[in-house]
Amino acid sequence: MSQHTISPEITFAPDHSGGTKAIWRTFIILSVLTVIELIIGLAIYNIHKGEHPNATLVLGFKGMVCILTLAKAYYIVSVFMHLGSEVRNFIMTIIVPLALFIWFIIAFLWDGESWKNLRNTNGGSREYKPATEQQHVVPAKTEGKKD
Amino acid sequence: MSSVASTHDVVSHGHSDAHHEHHHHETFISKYVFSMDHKMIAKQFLITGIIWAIIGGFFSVIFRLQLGYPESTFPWLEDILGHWAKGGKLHPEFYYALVTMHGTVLVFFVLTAGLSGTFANFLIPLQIGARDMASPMLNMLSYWFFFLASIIMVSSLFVQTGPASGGWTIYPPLSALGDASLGSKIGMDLWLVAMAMFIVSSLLGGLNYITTILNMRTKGMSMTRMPLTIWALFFTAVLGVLSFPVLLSGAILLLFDRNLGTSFFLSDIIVAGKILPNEGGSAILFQHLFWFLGHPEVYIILLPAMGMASEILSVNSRKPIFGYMAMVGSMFAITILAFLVWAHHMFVTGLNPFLGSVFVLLTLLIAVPSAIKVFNWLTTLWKGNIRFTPGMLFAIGFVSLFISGGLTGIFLGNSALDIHLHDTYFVIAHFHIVMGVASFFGMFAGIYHWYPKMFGTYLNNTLAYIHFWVTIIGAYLIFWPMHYEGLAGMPRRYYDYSNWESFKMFGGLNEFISLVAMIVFAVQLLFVFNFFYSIFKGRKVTTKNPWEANTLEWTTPIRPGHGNWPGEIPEVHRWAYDYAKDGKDFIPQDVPVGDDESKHH
Amino acid sequence: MKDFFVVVIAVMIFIIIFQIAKASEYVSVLKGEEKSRKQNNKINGFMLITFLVLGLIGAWYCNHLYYGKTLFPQGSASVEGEEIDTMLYVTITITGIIFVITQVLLFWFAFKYQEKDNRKAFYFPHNTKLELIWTTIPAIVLTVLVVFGLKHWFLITGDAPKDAVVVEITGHQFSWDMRYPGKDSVLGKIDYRKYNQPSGNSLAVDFEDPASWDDIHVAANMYLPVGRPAKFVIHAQDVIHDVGLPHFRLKMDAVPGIPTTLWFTPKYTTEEMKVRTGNPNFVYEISCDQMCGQGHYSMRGTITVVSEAEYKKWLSEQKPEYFTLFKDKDPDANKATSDTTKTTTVAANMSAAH
Amino acid sequence: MSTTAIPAGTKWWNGGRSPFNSSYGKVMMWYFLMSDAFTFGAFLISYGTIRFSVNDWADPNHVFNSFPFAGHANLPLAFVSLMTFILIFSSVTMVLAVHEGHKMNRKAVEKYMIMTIIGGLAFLGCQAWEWTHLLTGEHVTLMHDGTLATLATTVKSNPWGVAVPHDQVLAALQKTPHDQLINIVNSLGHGGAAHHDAAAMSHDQLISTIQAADLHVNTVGRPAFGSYFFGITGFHGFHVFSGVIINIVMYIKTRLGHFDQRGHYEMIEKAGLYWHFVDLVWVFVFLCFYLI
Repeated sequence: MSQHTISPEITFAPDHSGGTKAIWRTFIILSVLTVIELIIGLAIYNIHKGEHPNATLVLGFKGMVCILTLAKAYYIVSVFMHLGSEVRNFIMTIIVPLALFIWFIIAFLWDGESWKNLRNTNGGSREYKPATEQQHVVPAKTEGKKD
Repeated sequence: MSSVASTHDVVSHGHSDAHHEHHHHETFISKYVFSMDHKMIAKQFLITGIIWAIIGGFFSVIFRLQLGYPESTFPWLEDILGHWAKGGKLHPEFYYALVTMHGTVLVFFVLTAGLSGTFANFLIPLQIGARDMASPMLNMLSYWFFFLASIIMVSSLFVQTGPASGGWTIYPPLSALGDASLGSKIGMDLWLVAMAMFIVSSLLGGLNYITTILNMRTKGMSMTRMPLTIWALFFTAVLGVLSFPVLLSGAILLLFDRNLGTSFFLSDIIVAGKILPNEGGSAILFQHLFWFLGHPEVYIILLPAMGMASEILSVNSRKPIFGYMAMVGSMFAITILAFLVWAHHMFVTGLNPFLGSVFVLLTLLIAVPSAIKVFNWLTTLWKGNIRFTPGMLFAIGFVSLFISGGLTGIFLGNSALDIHLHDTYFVIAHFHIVMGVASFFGMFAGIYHWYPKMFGTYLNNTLAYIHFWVTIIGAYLIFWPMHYEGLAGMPRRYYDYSNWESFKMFGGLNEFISLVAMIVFAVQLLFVFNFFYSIFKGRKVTTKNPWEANTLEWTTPIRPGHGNWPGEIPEVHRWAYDYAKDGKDFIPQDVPVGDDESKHH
Repeated sequence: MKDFFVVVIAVMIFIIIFQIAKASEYVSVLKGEEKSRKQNNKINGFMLITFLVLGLIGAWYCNHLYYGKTLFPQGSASVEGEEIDTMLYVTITITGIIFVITQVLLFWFAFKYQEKDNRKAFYFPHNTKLELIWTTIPAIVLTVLVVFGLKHWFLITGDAPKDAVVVEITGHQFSWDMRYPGKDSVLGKIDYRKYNQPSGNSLAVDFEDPASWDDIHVAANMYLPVGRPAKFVIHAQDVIHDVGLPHFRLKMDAVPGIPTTLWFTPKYTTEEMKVRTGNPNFVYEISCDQMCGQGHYSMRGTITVVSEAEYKKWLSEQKPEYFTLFKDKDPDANKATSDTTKTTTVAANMSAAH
Repeated sequence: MSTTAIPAGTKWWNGGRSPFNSSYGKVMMWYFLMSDAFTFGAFLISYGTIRFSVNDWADPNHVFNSFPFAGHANLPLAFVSLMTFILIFSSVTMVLAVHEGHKMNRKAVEKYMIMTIIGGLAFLGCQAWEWTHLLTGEHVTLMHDGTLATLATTVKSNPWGVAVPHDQVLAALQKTPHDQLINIVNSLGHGGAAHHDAAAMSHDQLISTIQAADLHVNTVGRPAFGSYFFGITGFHGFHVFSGVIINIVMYIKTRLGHFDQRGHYEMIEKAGLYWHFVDLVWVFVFLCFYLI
């Protein structure tokens, strides 16, 4: 395996002996995850079509999609990008900075949510929902659009 | 021994063939212009940075004239500024353009590119024992993207409607609406494009610095043996690589809002009597994006100065730096925290109070590693045998300014106090001292210390001492009284205070500050003169290691060629701070550990 | 001509300094590097300690000159601001002590341990105990500051008391407009698409909202009663502005599309402040604290704090904007109805119009 | 996952070798992708923040429910799923190319690179169709002034607000000016002979034609929706495009035997990293715009 040492910085050749089996297996996993995501997506669509959309259920489904997406990301990074077979330290230098995203996301969305509250209450002075909000009715089954 | 050395010779230089080629046929272009030698690129960054510093400093002199003498006219201003200073009176629009460009130029072009661009390029390969950067090609591109950014930014000064004038933070909607301000017309587009180029430059540089430090260290140079300068530059590069992209996103979105009619940052706007169709965006979102970069940017500016000050303090105290691991650890903590605290710049934007309180906690946490660093520097001086070289003086000045400016950060990080002090002169005083002047002091310390290595000559000492003393006294005279203006609630970025009952009593003080600012600026010109004069006429360096320092750069020839070491790269056997150990004044890093040596590190 | 002389003199000073510097370099070469280094050391060591002493005196002198000009001798003009002043004093005291100690140590060490022939530097690479001490102490001090800070932060960013006077303040390039909710204490809706519809509707009030019919629009100067909490609802029309209230120790951005708020309780009337500050021209000023374009520096609003009675009187003299824009709806102009039935009549008129 | 035994006593951080056992180029590529992840992250987080800050947002199931050549069939998510599979599959061919590269198998590398390039181009084609569909497809919308008008999905306009009840649509029809009615009638389906002469129809005729069509109308949505959709998918598309260019260059270099001369196919590996990253970003774009 080491007949093609890439550069002298490398002391042993990384292992690439694994056949294409892992690749195809990952492909199948990714496909299955995507199909599940689609099913959930359609489920959300159908909930929205119902008379009284159940907000908690939708939220739960959306949470599931997020987790599935992270799983997909894990397989792409770990198998397709071979990060899984790198040296542990290297993996950590990639993963740890990505942890910054946690606070990045929380803080941004949190503030976004609070802008909504400010808008809806005119800075806490009164209920100030825009007209469109009051008429939040069920979307129609066929669309009012023609190409 | 020799076999080891020869393998790592190749190791530390993944492209050794390229380097040998370069030695043989170097033309003027390949040696001085499109050079791939990290030392030449460092000098290019430095000289471009110095030119920018003169420009940025000169801007401040002009707008300080307006602030100091709001009633007077200066006919010569019309000669240089044309319609922006009709009758010698600065136009408010151009006043704001100058303020904006002063900030942009000094923060990005001088203290980011000019500071870490110079010293990361110069010191990383030399101090870790590498022949060059990991990718000299990208390194060269990094400079030329910076150059391109400079050209675009300069060109924005000459457009009819003037350069960007919305403050260096370019908050939309002001910066997004051409109708809201003249500077938000074409000048703003040029600003954004220039910054995009600049971000590419800093990215190319940063990736190179990180990879070089990780992959190219010479044999024996473990991470914990690296000089603190390298650690600082490493963290700086990490900050840059992870935070600049977020500014890039913000800049791209802003460009779209300006030119394609999108609604990223715009909603519910009536400008110049027109109702804009944009809806759903948020102006504050840009501030989040901006400060996600903007806060790490503060440390991008400050960390290299910290690193160099640590190194220079240790060398000239003839003592090891106190608490090496604590220093590294606190820089690491600062790096992490820098990413978590951005919204403390936004306490008065209607930020969610609970979110704000988390930001207060995280922000004030930064004070702990900063305090550790200060105490460690003080202890490094304690019981030393101190030589006051110009570099050392600037390093001491850096510590003094860092203390002064850092302590006022405790006021501003505490949200309840920030409400009162936000956007007043208190803020100006705070960040000018802690990240403006202090970083400049770090930069000057670095220049004075490594100038002999860069050019093979010394700077003139007398001029250097004059430079130091006028600058530190001037800096305190300028910025110390500003705290009082801030405590009186005097807002920043005002063209004229004379119509305000609450602020007009500071007219005399403003005049005094302007006067000192001009003197300090003149003395910087003295330094610039010293810098260029000494390249050609300075006293020649006659010894390899003039400061008797331990680090590897002083083991190269006085004027190292491309490749740094003519023979093998020295192997490292110890950390960089064996000063005063076992009765020896200093023990360079490439000296093997003797049997009788006491154990430490 | 004067400028020219200034330049000539500056250049001459430059040349003289440069000649001196060059000469001194020759001298030092003649003297030998070692000797000149020692001489420089002595001079700079002395300079450093002098700088410390003069600097501390200078800091005191600066305080002497300018403390009187800050807002602290007159005290906070709002009840909530008093605590901010206390916090400031506490923070200044703590940081001041640290400042003096560290600066004195820095320059004293530098002076004391300057290079001497018989001195050997002390090999002292680290000391865990010492490092732990100066990690813990700042952490504790900061915790105390944070706790006080957050307590106050939650007070002023929290909900305003129920009896607060609500005033809407709208920033646009380059002035402020105020709107009072009128008798019903509810502000009419704002819809930016309604700007200048009907003509003169500069605040883009949605007059289809009945709550807007008694709203009072005043420009540039705001009246507030003393001793009663005041809550601002802050809007901006074009770019980000900032309602800066230095005397009340408050400020808040005005952001287009996102209403923000602040509240405080004025403690002194404008007349009382004239006496307290000894300035007969005293006025509470609203400064725009967020860069908003070329007229940023002139975006000035004022607040007149008066007694509750005066405030009521002033308010009753103001005419709702609705009546100035829809003249036909104005009962005063029509002389049709009495004050008490005004609102209902207006409502009837409106529904009839629809 | 690593199966190779790391030599005992390896002092990774002692200098003289890469602590990650990787060439500088690969390390640099990884860190570049990290920084690019922050660019995309910032975009997507901005999008999320804006969505959190408003009361209503376009429902992806309604916006993206068409398929080429499928007429007006309501097929939510179908087309975007196809795009997702194209990209995943091109990732597989890419990783196979890298795999063959390790074995120095030039012919196989060429084959898989071609397949990857085709996958990339197919994805770009799909995106072009989708954009065109949104930019040209006009929908009847209740405007802010209470009239009805036709709007396309662009960065400036958004016909995907909340649904309007039938009686409000009828009321709005009465307020709608004549020329807007003509536009609406013209937009009602293609062909229908009755609509050919909309311009000639009287006001009442127009209204009754529209009533007969039993329109389902939304209010005007937030322009920010289109801004983010086109902005982010455009930026992703730009990455795909540059990825295709890089892959083409790599293909040519493979064909010319550059990597055989160099003795390793690391460039293919680096291009592969970039390509997978593009796929990775799509996974998140897919999540943010189409699923939630």
